Amino acid sequence: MADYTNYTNREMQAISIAKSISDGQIAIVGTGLPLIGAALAKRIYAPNCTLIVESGLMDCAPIEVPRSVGDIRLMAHCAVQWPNVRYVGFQANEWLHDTSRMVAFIGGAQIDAYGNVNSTCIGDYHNPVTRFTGSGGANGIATFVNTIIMMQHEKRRFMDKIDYVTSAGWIDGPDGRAKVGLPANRGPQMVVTDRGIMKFDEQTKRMYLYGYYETSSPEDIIENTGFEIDVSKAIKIDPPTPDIIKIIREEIDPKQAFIKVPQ
Amino acid sequence: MADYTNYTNREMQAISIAKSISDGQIAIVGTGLPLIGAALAKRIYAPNCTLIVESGLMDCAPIEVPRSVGDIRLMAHCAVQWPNVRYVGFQANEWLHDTSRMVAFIGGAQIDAYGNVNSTCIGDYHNPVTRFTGSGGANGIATFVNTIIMMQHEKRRFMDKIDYVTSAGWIDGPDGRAKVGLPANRGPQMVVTDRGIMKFDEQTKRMYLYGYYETSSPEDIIENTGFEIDVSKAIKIDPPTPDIIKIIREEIDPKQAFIKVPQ
Amino acid sequence: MKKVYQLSDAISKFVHDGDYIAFGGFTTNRKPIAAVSEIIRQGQKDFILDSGPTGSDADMLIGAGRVKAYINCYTANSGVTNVSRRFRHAIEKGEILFEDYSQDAAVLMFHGAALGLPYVPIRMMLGTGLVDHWGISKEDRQKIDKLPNDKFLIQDDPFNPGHQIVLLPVPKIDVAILHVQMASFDGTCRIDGDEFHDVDLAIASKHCIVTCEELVTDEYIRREPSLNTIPGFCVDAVVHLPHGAHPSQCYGCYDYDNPFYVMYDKASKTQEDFDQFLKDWVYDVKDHSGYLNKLGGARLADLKAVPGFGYHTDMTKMAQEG
Amino acid sequence: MKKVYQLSDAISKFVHDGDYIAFGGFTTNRKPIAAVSEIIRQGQKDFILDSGPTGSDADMLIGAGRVKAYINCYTANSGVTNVSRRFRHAIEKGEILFEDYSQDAAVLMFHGAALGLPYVPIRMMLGTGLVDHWGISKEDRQKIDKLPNDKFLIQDDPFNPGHQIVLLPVPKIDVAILHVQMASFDGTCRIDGDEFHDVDLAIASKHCIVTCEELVTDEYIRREPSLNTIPGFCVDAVVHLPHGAHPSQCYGCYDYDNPFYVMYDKASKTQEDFDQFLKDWVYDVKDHSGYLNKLGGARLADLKAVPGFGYHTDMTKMAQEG
Repeated sequence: MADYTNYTNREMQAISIAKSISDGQIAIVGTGLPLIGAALAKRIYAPNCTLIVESGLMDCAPIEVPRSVGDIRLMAHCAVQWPNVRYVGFQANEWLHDTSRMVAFIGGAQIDAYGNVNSTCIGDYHNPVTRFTGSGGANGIATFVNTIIMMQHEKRRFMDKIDYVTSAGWIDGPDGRAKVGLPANRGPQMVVTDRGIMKFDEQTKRMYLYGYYETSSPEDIIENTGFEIDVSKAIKIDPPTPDIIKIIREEIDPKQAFIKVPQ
Repeated sequence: MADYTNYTNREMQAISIAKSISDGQIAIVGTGLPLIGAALAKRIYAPNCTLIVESGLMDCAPIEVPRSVGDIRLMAHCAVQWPNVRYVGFQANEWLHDTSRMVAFIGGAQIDAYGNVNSTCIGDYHNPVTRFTGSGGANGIATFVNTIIMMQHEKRRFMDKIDYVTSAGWIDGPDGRAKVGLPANRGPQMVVTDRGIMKFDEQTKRMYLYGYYETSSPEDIIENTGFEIDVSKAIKIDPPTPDIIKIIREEIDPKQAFIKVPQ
Repeated sequence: MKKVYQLSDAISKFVHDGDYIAFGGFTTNRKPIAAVSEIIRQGQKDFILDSGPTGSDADMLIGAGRVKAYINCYTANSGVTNVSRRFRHAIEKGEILFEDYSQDAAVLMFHGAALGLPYVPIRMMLGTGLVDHWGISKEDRQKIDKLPNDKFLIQDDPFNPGHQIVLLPVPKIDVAILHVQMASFDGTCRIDGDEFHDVDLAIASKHCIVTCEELVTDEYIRREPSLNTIPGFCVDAVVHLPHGAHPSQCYGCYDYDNPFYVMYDKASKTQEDFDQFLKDWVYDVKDHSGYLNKLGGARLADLKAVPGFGYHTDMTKMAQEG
Repeated sequence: MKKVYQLSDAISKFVHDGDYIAFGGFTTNRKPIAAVSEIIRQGQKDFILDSGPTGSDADMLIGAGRVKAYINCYTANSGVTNVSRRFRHAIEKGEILFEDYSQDAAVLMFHGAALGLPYVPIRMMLGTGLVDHWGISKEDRQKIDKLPNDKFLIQDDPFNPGHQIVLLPVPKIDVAILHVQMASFDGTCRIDGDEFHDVDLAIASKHCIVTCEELVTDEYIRREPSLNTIPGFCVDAVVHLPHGAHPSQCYGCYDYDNPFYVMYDKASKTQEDFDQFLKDWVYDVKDHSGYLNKLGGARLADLKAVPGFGYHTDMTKMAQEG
């Protein structure tokens, strides 16, 4: 019989993502972990959430795992296939109408203490050491939607000053977004990594450690974070129950497209 | 046997409209005479012209006569059913791309010597004696597309100063459009009335009499025009041949929806 | 999360005095007339009505005295009434505030709102009465919370100095009402034929009521996602309302009721006759079922669209002539 | 007026050195790869390439050295190559001019062009590198005729003073290339599934080339006008080109060719391997027929979409697992 107690940190990430979606919410997902997490949310924690992708596909319920947000696996099983600009407008209108039913998942290569994210380049913008895809939909999402940021938790990624801000977080503090002209009532809510969950202080908008996985610790987080991080409020996050792990492995990602089962 | 020699001035108008469409052109039509004229053009003079309407229906070939530009009689027999804004964008892009394949037909209640047209109100705008529909698509058309204007030829309609400019003509002369910020290489080309055809002088952009129907005369035109009009270059327009009248009555508008056959 | 409503409940819940309101459809095509009638029945008033190309939807609401400010680009039951008569009367008698835009501008304003743009820059309206005259003065606009303070602004094009452009404000629509061929329980909509500006309204409005010919399961409407255009989360209320666009057209379902429009044309000539029309066809019928019963089954059957045409035509006659 | 072309004739007639060019589709979906290969074969160069979310369409053209300036928002064969490698290499080595926008901005710029707007005002990109950095300097922009002089402008919102907005220039696209499921002789197009930004490109571009899976009569495509999205007069050339989007997906027709993308991923790691890829799959195959023959019939058959899904899945296996 399969062992469902040997959970991985990637599975913990997927579960953290799933739990961050409230029932009835509209989740903007990409492929990979957010899609797995959102599928898990829909299966367990938030059965009435709906999934949308930045290519314009609305209320997606893929049967096979898609490789991109434009994949016909999403297109075939959705409610509406909107041209991209309709999605863009919808996203802005959710802010204009002051609703709070959207949540979005974005990733990046670098992040700073205020949740500003870089998915453009390492090094100088004009002469980068490493060039990435660029914004995709992330900049627009980070403008209008509360975000959950997925990161690999490494010192070289959690930096005091990131090389390029692709998607705005809280900029440099509580007035940061208003100062630069961005909606001030939107911003990053949480950072989910392979070591734990970070949130942002309500007063300072600086990242702090909310909780660490069983395999991590406050010391481990401090060591792998390139800026000073408050761990004083940190809790240990309970390990997942085997039935949740079973659902991930058997139902959500049976082909291990995004989450490998430990040997 | 039916008499096809007793043509009416309305039929002459429809034929004038038809002849103003070149083969291969895209004609923006409304209902009524322009639609009849364009159908006749497609049947006789310009078999490869296509008809579009401001509601967004592209390449229309109605079988039954529609009552409005949004009529499902147009929707059922067209190539593409565009939302209205796509039409708006297409119209502007034809100007941006500097093509000359569009021609449009607009009407109005009043017109001045420079082809500015009023389809909004008689009298003061705020306290009108008579209020009309308003612009519809005419203002946008008159901005970006060369127009043919259909009018009833009466002194009270051909005025020195019209009560409201709904659709810009040449404004007040050769520099008129450029001065107000409108595309200078577009404007009214012709006015088709129940008495004859007016064109605009290339130098002054003032209306002059190009030709009068058999039932009219330069004197008749002068008498029914509220501003000074040059009739010195006017020609008498040949009457239509019976076979054209037969086509209008038997094929284009057999139910006399827009053109009554004389008793 | 339940979105399926009775018409009366949907209207009373989402339509309020003073709302900025807009209707889908185009003049005599897919107009939410049954919903307009229910608004008239319920008594909501003081609307800012902004509807793109309208017909008797706007005219009825104006005639019933419910419109405080009307944003117009074209108002006619084309082919029957060339200028809607209650609209015309209200302006000629100075009974309502009104503003004029070109249709191009009007639909771009809806679209700009749906795209989330702060405003829409255009090259149209210049040199005409549409910029020379403000129907609603800046002073009046400042008094009406929901109207932008400016009809438009004129600016030098920052990318092309020396060229003037017109900046249009985007409307903040409180409630939009659409009539569509098909919707599902969760509000997903399918519009057959031209969508006109309906999708823009669904996205841009704070609340959206959809009346539909067919109410289907969420699963059924998802079998052909390519045919759907409005996701459920843009819709607040779905009302199953067959013939809800009568007397206007509904592509693939039914044609306009021309004798009804002719009757409306006559009835709308005077306020007295119009009030009698409202009594007969709105107040006294009590609800949409009453309205349909008054019309009668045969009349409705006779409007049915012919598959292959999408509109009604007398096929028996065609076959005989054939 | 004849619009049906051979691929080589369409490309040679409408694609020229220095053109501002854009492609339809989305990363690995409905990308006009066969047309891109033909451009590479013919030798046109110095493009300004502006394509919304791209994958190997852009990467191939960049790798072949044909792109002078690249307007980027996202470039990846997602799921196989997370950052397109020739794109990445060209930027890391400083080989091309490039500019970054967010995807939202990029598609709004196409859309604004298609709407005929002078520019597009938005509320995004503020506070980020997208406004802090110009990939292509004003000086360089002034040297390139077809690029706007400004990446963007920042202005106070005239309707909401004190609030900054970003004004985006609209591209002047010389030629757009789309791959669609169905087109007719006169250029009328039917796109099955998401249109992405394709209709915008067709309207906004001076010339538009469409490659299609099925070429049908004008009469046939008009039987269901509701399914069509591009009128013929927006299209200059129609090329009948089955599998013209391979290795990308074409909804309802075929799925991506994953092993091909994996091969491309490897081949695009070095210029040398990439050049060999071009030799093998572009130059030496001579044309699209040669390309399809090289792929082989069985491989193409194995990508065929399953009706009911719209994508390829192993139904035999599913039935067995069933």
